Amino acid sequence: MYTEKVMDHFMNPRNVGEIENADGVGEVGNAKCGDIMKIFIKVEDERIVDVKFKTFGCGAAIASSSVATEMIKGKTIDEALAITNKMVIEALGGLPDVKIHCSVLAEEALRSAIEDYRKNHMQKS
Amino acid sequence: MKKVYLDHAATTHVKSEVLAAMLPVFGQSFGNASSIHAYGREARKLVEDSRERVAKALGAKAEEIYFTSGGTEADNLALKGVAFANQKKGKHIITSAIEHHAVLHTCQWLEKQGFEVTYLPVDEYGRVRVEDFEKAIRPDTILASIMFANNEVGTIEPIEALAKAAHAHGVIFHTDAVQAVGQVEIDVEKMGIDLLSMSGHKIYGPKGVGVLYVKKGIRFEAQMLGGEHERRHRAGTENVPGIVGLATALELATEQMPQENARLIALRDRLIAGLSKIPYAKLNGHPTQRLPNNVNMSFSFIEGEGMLLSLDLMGIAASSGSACTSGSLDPSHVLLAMGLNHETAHGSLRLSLGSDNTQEDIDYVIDKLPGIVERLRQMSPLYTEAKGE
Amino acid sequence: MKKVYLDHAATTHVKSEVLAAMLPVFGQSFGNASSIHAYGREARKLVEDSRERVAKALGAKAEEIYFTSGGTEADNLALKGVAFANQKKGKHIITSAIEHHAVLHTCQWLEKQGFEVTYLPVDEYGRVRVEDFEKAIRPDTILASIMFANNEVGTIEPIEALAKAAHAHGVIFHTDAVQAVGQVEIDVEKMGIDLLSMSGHKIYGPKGVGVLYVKKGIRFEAQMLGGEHERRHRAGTENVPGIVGLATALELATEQMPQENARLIALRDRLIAGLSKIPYAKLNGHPTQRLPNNVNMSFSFIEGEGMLLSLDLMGIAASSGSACTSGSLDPSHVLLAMGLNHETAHGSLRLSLGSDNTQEDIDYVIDKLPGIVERLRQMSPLYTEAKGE
Ligand SMILES: Cc1ncc(COP(=O)(O)O)c(C=O)c1O
Ligand SMILES: Cc1ncc(COP(=O)(O)O)c(C=O)c1O
Ligand code: FES
Ligand code: FES
Repeated sequence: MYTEKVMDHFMNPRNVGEIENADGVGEVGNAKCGDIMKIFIKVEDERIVDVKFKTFGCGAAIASSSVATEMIKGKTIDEALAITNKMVIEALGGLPDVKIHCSVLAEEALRSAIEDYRKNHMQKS
Repeated sequence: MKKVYLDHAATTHVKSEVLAAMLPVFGQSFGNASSIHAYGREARKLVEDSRERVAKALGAKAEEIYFTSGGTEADNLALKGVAFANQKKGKHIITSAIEHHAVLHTCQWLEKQGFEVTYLPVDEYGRVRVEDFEKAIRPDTILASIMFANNEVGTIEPIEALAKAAHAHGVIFHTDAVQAVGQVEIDVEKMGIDLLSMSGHKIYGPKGVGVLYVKKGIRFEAQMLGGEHERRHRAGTENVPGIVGLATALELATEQMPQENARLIALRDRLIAGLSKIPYAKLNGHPTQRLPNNVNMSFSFIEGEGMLLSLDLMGIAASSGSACTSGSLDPSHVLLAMGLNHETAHGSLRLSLGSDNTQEDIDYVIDKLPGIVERLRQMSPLYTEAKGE
Repeated sequence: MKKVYLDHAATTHVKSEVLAAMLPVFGQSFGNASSIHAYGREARKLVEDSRERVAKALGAKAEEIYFTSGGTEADNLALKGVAFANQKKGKHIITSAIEHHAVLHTCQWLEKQGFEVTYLPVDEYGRVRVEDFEKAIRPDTILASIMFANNEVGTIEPIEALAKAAHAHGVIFHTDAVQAVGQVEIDVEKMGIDLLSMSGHKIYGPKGVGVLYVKKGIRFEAQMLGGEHERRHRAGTENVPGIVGLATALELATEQMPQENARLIALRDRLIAGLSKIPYAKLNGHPTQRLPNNVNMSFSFIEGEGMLLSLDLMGIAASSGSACTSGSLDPSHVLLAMGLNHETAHGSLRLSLGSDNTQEDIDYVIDKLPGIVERLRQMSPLYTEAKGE
């Protein structure tokens, strides 16, 4: 059902956890639907220097969060915004059709974290 | 790697005795039971002997047994067959909110055909209340269908009392006993059951064969149309090896039930006790009125699939929600009907035991699951919140 | 006693290669294909590989193959499924007078549901005339169902021409190919077939499993309701061993078809020639457009059952009329539609050859049948009259 990459990210997820005093926090989904994804980012000079996630969801959701955090770590905000769910799926070596929305969730959580960062950043500057 | 199959409610392997009975029917006694030559008569005899064996195990008469392609077809035939044959008397049907989709989706389809269906709620243990059932009966109620035991949480319904209430008002009573047969003693006559569905592959028999019992005198319309098989109530060349396999499996199960149930209940309760030590764990379903082989527990803050995948990597086969929908992500309609909230319903795990499980298997699961739950909780934002961090 | 099975159109034995492919699926790879654990994934792979093998043999795509419980269910699903899904476009259906009861009885049922059905006549050889077919098409015709080859007389219908005519008027074309598959080269795409039914047990595969091919884009409503199996078009736990068996049998049949057909045609024609020497004998069905394995002959003045019983006593298994109704005494609807009078129709005998038959078998029948016919004729008042005694 899942590719080896999905299983690897599910069993050995990268960047699990939370960031205290994160510059941006994104949360999408809801427990009713069985999925909540939370992404924390630390930003320096418009570059994402650290990222962590917590996810309540299926295997694909956990793997998507993991791979997405891996993909944006070290990237600039603009580069991170260019990441789509298709790229997440690609990085996982594919997802079953019924699991496409889990990768969408990862894209949305990412954007939501960046939006949150921008909002905080604007206020600060 | 150790392999522990704990998904017997989804399907079982075919026992070697059953396969041995089926084998000669593939290559040698392969005739069409409708043919009048020697090959045909041999096949006919196999079918009719099997019918008698099934009847005997259920407390029915041979002419009350109809072979189908499985539990799903038995349910479809029971509901559509009785509804259409009796619609002149009324168009109201009663069922429960926790039925298998084979019953629920058929009921929803019947609603589109102009029938009215009442879906009874259940209590926190998944039991239909007899009072609710009685209150739901109307003058135009023709049929009630309440499952014998639930496939997800293993709760056994008060079938005798429900059947009695139905009969007091002239309502025909069907029960989906796909999960109960082989684990609960059933005597359709004594219990007042008018129609009963069962399936081969849940009792160590083959897939692709099932039975609908219909009490003599109850009218129902054939749904599969064609030849005059099964006394004109189910067309299609008889699946002779499948039928022989089902009969053999049912006989075996009936024979072994007393000892096997005691063994399973001991294992089941050991498993429940062991897993209950995990924090925020909850047993779903009735503590005692439950199938000997069913364990269903919720572990808050995490989602079922993650548990399944992790268990699978350790060689343990389990299920979350019903087998038929474990590929989908809706939370179980059964757990929601029992009043669980969405999160808890999402974190449910079903472990269903069977003939091949040992105490060692159980202890292996008790050993492995706590770590899995903890690891997934560490990733879960809900857990962080709950702990007030 | 010598045993000669000549009823392969009724059912076939399961070939040893087929059984060998099925065996491990009963006891070891027994998972439920809907489960996500290793056992489930293994079962799923078996089902999907089988689907591809079936698709390949029929010239279809894997996602166009739906597994059912047999030919009867495939026919029911095709007709009811397409009729209900397309009834907004019209409610007229075309079929032929010589279809199998799985098609005919379903059509009669659809008539009760408000559909209109035209039953096309056939010529003396049992062929539907393309002109008749075209003339029957109306603006509200949504579906046509014409069998690929007839089960009683073996006549092969002009399927490509009929499908073409149907498509010229936007009519969906279904064919019951239960008898043709494995004996006639079929490419659904090239032939323009929209839906096709087949069955496992007619091609040395298992009973209780069949296939409905449905061209992508054709809408049809599920008839078996329940879980989300077969892309929501056919509920019920997949019969994995049966599905693997059907795929293996179909592959084998396709592979062996060129040589096996040549062999069967030689035996068939030898049998026809030998039996034609009996006085008042008549071949039913088309002389050349017929299945390689089908011999159907009428012997005037006598009734079929007497022949069957006499043959049976000599170890020869044959059939009179269609397999499904050989237990009944109505004269064959197929022979009547071909213009045979009642007496002649009653005196028909079907001998259907298969992989296990040898020239010796054929010669045995050619040797025995004349005496049987003569003995029965001596008892028949019709024979006395005919001879003008
Ligand atoms: C309670 C119940 N009813 C019906 C069914 C359907 O039976 P089958 O899989 O034989 O179609 C199942 C199992 O899937 C079941 O557990
Ligand atoms: C032409 C034809 N259609 C349909 C069927 C029904 O198939 P099954 O026996 O698999 O239900 C048969 C055989 O009985 C047949 O010969
Ligand atoms: S988390 Fe919603 S399906 Fe993957
Ligand atoms: S002769 Fe016996 S059935 Fe008519």
